[in-house]
Amino acid sequence: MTEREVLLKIEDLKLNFHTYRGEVKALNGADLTVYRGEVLSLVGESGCGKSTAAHAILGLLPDNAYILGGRIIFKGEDLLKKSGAEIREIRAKQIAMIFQDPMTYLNPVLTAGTQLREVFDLNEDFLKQETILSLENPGRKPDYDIYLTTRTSGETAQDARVSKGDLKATANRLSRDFLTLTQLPDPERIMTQYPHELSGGMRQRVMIAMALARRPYLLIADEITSALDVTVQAQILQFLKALRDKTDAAILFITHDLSVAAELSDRIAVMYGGSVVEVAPTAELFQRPLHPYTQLLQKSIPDVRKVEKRLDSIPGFVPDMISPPSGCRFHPRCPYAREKCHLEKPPMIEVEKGRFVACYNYEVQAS
Amino acid sequence: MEVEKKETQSKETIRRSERQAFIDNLKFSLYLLRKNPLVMAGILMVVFFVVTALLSHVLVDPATAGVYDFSKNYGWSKDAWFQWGVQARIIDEFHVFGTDGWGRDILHMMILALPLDLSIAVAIVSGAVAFGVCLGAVAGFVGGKLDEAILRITDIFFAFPGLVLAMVFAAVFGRNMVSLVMAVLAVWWPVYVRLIRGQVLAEKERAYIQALKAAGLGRVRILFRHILPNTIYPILVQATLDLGGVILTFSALMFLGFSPNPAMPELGNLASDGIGHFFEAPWLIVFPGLAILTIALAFNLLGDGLRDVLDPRLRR
Amino acid sequence: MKIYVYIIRRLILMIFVLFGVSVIVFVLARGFPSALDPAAMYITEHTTAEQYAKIVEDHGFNKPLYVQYFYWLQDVFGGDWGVSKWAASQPTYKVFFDRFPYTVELTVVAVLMTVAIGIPLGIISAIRNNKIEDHVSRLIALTGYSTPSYWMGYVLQLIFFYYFYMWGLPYLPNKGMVDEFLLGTIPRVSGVPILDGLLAGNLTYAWSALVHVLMPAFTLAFISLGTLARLIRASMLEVMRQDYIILARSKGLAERVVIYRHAMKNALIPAVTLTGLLFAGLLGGAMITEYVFTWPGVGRMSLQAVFQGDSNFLLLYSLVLAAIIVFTNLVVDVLYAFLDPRIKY
Amino acid sequence: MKGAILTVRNLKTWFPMRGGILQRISGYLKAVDDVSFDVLEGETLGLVGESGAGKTTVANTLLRLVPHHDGEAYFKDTEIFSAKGRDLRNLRRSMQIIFQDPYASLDPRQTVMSMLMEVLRTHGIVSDKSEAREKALELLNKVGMTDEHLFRYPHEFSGGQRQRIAVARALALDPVFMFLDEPTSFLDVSVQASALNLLKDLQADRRLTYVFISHNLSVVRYMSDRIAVMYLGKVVEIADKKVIYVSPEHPYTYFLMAAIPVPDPTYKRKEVLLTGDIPSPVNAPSGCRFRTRCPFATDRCTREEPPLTEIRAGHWVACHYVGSLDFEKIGAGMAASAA
Repeated sequence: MTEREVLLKIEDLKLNFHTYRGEVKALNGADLTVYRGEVLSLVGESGCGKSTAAHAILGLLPDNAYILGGRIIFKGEDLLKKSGAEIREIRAKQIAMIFQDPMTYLNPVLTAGTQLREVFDLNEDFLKQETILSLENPGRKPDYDIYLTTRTSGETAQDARVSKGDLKATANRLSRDFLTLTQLPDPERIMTQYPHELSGGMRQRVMIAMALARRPYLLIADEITSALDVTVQAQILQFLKALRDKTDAAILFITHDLSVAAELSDRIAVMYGGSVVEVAPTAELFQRPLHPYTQLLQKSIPDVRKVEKRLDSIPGFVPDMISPPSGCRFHPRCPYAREKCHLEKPPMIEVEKGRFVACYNYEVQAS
Repeated sequence: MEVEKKETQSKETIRRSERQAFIDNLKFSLYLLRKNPLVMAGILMVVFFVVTALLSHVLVDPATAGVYDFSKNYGWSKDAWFQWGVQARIIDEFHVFGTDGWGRDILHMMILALPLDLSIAVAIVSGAVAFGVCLGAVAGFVGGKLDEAILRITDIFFAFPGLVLAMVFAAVFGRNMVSLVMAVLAVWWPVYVRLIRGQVLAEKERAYIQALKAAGLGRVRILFRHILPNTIYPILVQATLDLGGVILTFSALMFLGFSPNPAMPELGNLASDGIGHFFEAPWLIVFPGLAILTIALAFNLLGDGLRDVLDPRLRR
Repeated sequence: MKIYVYIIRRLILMIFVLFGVSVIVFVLARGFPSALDPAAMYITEHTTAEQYAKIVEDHGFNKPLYVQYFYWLQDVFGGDWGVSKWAASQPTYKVFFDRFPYTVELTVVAVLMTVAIGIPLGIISAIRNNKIEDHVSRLIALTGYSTPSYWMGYVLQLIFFYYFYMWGLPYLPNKGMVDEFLLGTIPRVSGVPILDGLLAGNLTYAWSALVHVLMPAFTLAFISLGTLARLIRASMLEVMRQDYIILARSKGLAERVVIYRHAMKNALIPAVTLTGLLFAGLLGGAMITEYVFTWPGVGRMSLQAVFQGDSNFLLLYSLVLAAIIVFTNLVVDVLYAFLDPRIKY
Repeated sequence: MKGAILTVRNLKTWFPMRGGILQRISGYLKAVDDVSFDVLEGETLGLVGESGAGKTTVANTLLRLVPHHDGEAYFKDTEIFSAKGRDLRNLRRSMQIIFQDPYASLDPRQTVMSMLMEVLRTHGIVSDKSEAREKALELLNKVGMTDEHLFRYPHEFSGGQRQRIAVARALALDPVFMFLDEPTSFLDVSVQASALNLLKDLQADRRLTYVFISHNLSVVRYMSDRIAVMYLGKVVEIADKKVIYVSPEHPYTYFLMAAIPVPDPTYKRKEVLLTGDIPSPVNAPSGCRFRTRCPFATDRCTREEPPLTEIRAGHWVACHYVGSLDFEKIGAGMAASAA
């Protein structure tokens, strides 16, 4: 595997939430690397901090969240050091996020069209460039390849005077194009409809269109299929697989469902108790999981093909993040837990090329 | 021996855990109260007024309120009282809040008025709550035609403009304490019918009620043992706010001249004495009015704070 | 198709409510002759016993209540709302509607003040949640909510009329709806002083009417702006917690745009409903303010009517105001549907 | 069917929609429309379908939590909808339900002890306090919890623990039949496995009969013996679990099975996709309700509603063209267009 360009690197991110019950230690040193153009799945159960980490990247954390340490390097710069305006610039053009429940993430009193067009207001250069192109040759078919390739840094906004009316018309046209891109029938009508008039699948596609319209370098999908029915989920997954090959943007796919991750991702990172415990290419993770938690997790997932096998459940309960276990947070539930696991949090080490694991005795049970 | 120890031990842990749950709840509520300074102010003011009301007969000799001789028919004008020839309506070092039309010290009268006003407020609110709980719970739980009927009746009472119903009620049934309390109660109960009906309707759909129905529990038992206890918080908040509201309404009735006895130490009645000569003796209205304002403010601050503390979203 | 069905249904319910109001007031006003003698409106000091008996006979005051009610209904539909002795025995209908526009003017100006002060107060305390501005605006709101309107009225008069006059400052009048010397100088079109002044192009009249209404209107507004501010604060906080606000921020929109384009629209919808209810509530509540400011509105007259035992006026007053209250609720609910696309009838 | 503990015939649960000035009934939302099935004693019948299929409504109607519109249902020769007095009480004792949301299925103001005590005392299973406490402890141990949980309030438990308490409360009445309405969809995978195993062990230990409702087909496959697939208020296919996953007959079941994600990256899923969205149950399509999304639909499907017929022993399908559907062709066609 050639040494690919690193797009995003989260280093030792520590984060707490102030709640009336006490300090929720949501992240205690999360490490994650996303390469350019890859699909990385972030898998973990509720409360493991996967969604918190994603929100931290874009600074969308609630006001009772406090970052204690660590860095989020995006294209060489630490996002945590950026000013409000800089972060907004990155949200508008560089990193786009799609959320889980389409029912609550679209504004109920604004039409889908208004909420989609809004994205172009912040992408003046792309809008202006498209306007000029469409003015020069009116009959032009929408060029989906350009839409999906992330902008090269060289694309500067030409300074040609373009009227407000043209910009507005282009914004409308682009909105329709991106809705067609996400396989939505009759985009014209959908633009005029309110969110409650659309089905779950359609609303999710509108949100995906909003994200793609910004031609981001990194697309963060936070459990976008969990709130959908099985057949609609399959439609969205197939669209994402097709998207993966057409765009050079990286996708950080967050889910609690290992099966969905298996189908879609190049690499999978498993999180538990606020930190990443294992990262591996998808196929290898399933054939030879190294971390005890990943092993037990795979055994407790019902597989529709194997009928009789009794599911193994992981003993104990999901850790209480207010007073989490010391050292490696999985040790109370881990069958191989040793003295050392109680004391210190195991560091993330690269056991083989591209395979990382944070566990002291992975050799013991691997051999 | 060993079994006993385990038995007492588990009994002990059981009692502890029950206490622990209660303490945990209390600790959390106090945490929220501390966070909001206005609520602390509200609590202190309410405590101050209640204590003063309880001690009012100790602080001020009730006889000084004077007796209004019903035998003499003074008719309606207030001037008939002046034959007492007592120095009236002056402010000096003895009477820091000034004296009223009958030369009585206004501060003393206000202290005497406190127990009356507070007890009337509590009586009216508890009456409205009781009435509202019965009608509202039945309407919400039974539904159908009965619900429709009760709703329409409350609509009628809600359509009445301001105090007119209470005034007509008081005018017709005469100016005695019972009819005045009934007058305000007649205007106040619909608020609770709607509030409780809404709460019951919402709670009725919750999964744990369906589960109890499926377990064969009786409808009445479910209503009184499960639905109503879970709707106590919003009723508590509304009742605290209404204590202030009722005092305002009741004293307004008194101010407009519905008090059974012009000399009665009631805050609204004291203020009404100053209507004719406001600019010469403004303290007649200003101080009793200020007292009403602070009492109502105390209850409103407390109620407002309770709403935040008892907000189910925060509790979970 | 749906919307007018809903409106018709609500109008039918409205008739039922008005019927209920009329029955209750009728029973109270006519059912207890010892306390409130319906015949009192038609007798003078020197009517003899037989004349009194004849009046009772003619008007059927001795008949069972429900019969009296039908007679009353017949009269009302015939436009005869009876006579009010204490107002020079003029027909109650004329007595009421001569002065009704003054109350409307007072209430409308009060509602405008409530909205103008209440909404910004609510928004500020929501945006600056749990900081100084929030606590200050909450204190103002709660104080307004707990202030006796008569106390507020007198205190304002004391300061802006009495002391200002004493200190030679420009003072606000505390009586009547326009200066005495201007009374009757302009044609009465709508009956609302400010409006008539403007229509007649007489600016001094309109100005004097406006100046007169300021203090009473603020007294009324001060009580209800607290409620409005608190509701706006609660609904703003609720909306700011919604997920679609997070999505708006994730688009890179500036916080200002997020608040005005996304949060504001959702947060102000409940304010529309409350403003409607406040208007209805103020109509009734104006009684005390009119009494304190000797404002010549129907509220003050209803007070006199109660003391004079004039059931005719009380019936008319309750029914007209109840109709307005119920109608405002209907208008507000219909408006709600236009603002919030999710609601369909 | 022989040995059936619950038989349901032409069950209809229609919610009236009122319109017009006098609020007359202007139409019906046919959440459950003419559903018939049997549940054999001791088995687990899986009830599967997507949102709006009416799975939960079937359970609520049979438990009389929701009024039924038409049809009958017999539970061990007692007609459910006309049962009164003693019969109804027995029905309430023998049929129980576990709800989906563990946070909403327990009264927040009651300790576990008072919850169990209340149910035990209502049905007179227990005479005095000490016997009640003993029985409560026994129930808690049966669901894997200890006596220190007895006097705790629901908000002190995790989702998994709350579901166990709900099961304990249902077991208190010593039922023989239980509806499980998506009992584990709120739980994490690791906790879900232990909850499912608990339910399986209880079934074996007390010879319980389950109807397991879920939209997660892998979980249903693990728990059930037979599976009934529902679409928009109708049952479209019932079959043994080994048959229905491998060779489904009804087109909808075929697409449903193809859409199940599998925890194995090497597994090549059939490039078969059901397009479009579930229509609204208010004005459901005429004839076969799946025709608007079915690639094999003909105008006969529009005119005539296919009855649920037994094409093989224990295998029921509701489709006019059973057996003559070439799913492979569809698979290939879709793969081509999707590329």
